[in-house]
Amino acid sequence: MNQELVIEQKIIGDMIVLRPAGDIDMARSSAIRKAVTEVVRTRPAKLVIDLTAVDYMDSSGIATMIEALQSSMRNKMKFVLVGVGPKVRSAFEITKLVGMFTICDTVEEAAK
Amino acid sequence: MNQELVIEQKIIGDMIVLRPAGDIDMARSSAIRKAVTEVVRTRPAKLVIDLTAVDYMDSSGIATMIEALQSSMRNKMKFVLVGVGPKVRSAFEITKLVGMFTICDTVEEAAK
Amino acid sequence: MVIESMERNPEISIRLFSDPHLLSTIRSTVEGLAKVVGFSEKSRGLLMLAIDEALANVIRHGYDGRTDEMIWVHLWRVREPRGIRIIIEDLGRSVAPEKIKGRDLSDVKPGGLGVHIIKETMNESCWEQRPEGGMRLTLVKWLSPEELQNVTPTKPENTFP
Amino acid sequence: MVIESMERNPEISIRLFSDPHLLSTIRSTVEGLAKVVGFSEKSRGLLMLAIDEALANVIRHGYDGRTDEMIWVHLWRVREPRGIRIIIEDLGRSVAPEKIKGRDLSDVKPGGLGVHIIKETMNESCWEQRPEGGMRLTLVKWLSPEELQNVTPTKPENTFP
Ligand SMILES: Nc1ncnc2c1ncn2[C@@H]1O[C@H](COP(=O)(O)OP(=O)(O)O)[C@@H](O)[C@H]1O
Ligand SMILES: Nc1ncnc2c1ncn2[C@@H]1O[C@H](COP(=O)(O)OP(=O)(O)O)[C@@H](O)[C@H]1O
Repeated sequence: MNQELVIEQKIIGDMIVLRPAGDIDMARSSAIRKAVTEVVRTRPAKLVIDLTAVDYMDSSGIATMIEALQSSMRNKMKFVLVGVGPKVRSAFEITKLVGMFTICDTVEEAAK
Repeated sequence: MNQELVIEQKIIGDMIVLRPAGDIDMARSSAIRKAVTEVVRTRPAKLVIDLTAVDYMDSSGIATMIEALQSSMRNKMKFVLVGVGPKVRSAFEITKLVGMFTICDTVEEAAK
Repeated sequence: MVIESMERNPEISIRLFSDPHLLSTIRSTVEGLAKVVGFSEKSRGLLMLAIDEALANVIRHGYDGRTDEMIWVHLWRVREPRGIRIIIEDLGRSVAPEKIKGRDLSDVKPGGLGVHIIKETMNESCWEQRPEGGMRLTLVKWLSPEELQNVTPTKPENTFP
Repeated sequence: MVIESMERNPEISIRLFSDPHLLSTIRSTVEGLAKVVGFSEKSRGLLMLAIDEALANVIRHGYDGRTDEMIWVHLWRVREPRGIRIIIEDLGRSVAPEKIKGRDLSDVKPGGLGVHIIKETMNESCWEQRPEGGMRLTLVKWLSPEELQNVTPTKPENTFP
């Protein structure tokens, strides 16, 4: 009955890009959490989450990003956020977490 | 207590451009109606309403545009709409009125 | 069980004052729920227009423009066919439903467009006189076949191989 | 008279089911009203976040994730100082207000951010135990001096010479 989060996955060399589209909130963060877990299992060198199509993220989304960062570190993978719009950025800022993450403007930049 | 419609007015030669910013609905269409009446009183050769900053318009807004068109015709003025976005356009379309109006993409085009 | 009771109780019920300045807020609410259901941007714009016209009519005709009266808006996601149901209730002037009709559009003049917009936008629009006084308007809109196709499958994990 | 009574009765009252899928709709409602009041896009984003976190906490902690319980959200435009007031009420678990606190952010871990976001965003945030059971959260946010400056003057005709 509800439009769920659509998550595209792209493999570029040894990097995997996840591109969720829609708001990431309590009802939808489990979808991205599940996707991250699957990707980490395959141990790419780099995990990129492209948030270009995410207009809104709440603390459950931020928690998922922290989990993704931490499990990337445990698995010696690089973790990069891309396409962080103003609303999502201010959610990271208000939780004083913006400095924790590597943030790039584009996927191309993240690939470097 | 409410953010009212802001209407900018610009005089370009013998043309007057009104540029409302915000939603035009029951609470706010009287502001644009008043502005149109003032402009028609000065009888410019052309009245342009630039809707670029109008994201939404209801039937009271459309009624105002019809009034503006009709009083322009009575006063032998040209009347042009500019910057009609998708939401506003579909309001004109559903009332089968889109063909009534001269619609240009930009103010420059309307000036021709 | 839960689903059945949700079909009966509105999932979201709103009570608002008949103040035109509040209509933009209710439009946003309907837009928000329509997005969850899967309506396209274009359909959401038309839905906003329909609810706006319906509420404006309650204020204008039901309450003669008074801004301190009450309006109730009830919202449901609908499962089969997938869509949205909206009920608007007031305690204003009660008129015979057959008197509420859109005018002939070939006669170009300001006003008299609201009912036309509502009927054109919605799959169902039905005015009733409430026994308690005032009017009840029931509005239903379904996803178009195209919108249905673009809706995510029920199991989102399927999208992730 | 009208103004006084509007200060007491919520201008918009919403009753919703405790379904996480409905939270985006309530965010839209609050965004809509905040726009009418004159909040900037950035402030509106933070207000959406605050109301979202508050409602998510009611569902998660008050109702243990049950989706068929009731939540009430009451909204007011506030005149002096200009801003918005939101009251959220539930009938879920009632906890001592002093137990509701944000965690130390220097310890980076998932979770425990909601209360911090709410307190940081709002000028007032006050949790109470309701005598009828459940919790009441009162939230107030005022326009910043900058937002106040950008608000249209009370008489819009002044902008039109
Ligand atoms: N909620 C209502 N209560 C009473 N009468 C209504 C209501 N809605 C519509 N009407 C009647 O239907 C007519 C057509 O409405 P509408 O198409 O919106 O045009 P307008 O409001 O510009 O007259 C109105 O003039 C009014 O007589
Ligand atoms: N509405 C509520 N009812 C009961 N307890 C609450 C409520 N809101 C918050 N709390 C308590 O405050 C704590 C902090 O909440 P929060 O900062 O949102 O983090 P999280 O929800 O991730 O634990 C919660 O763990 C809970 O114990």
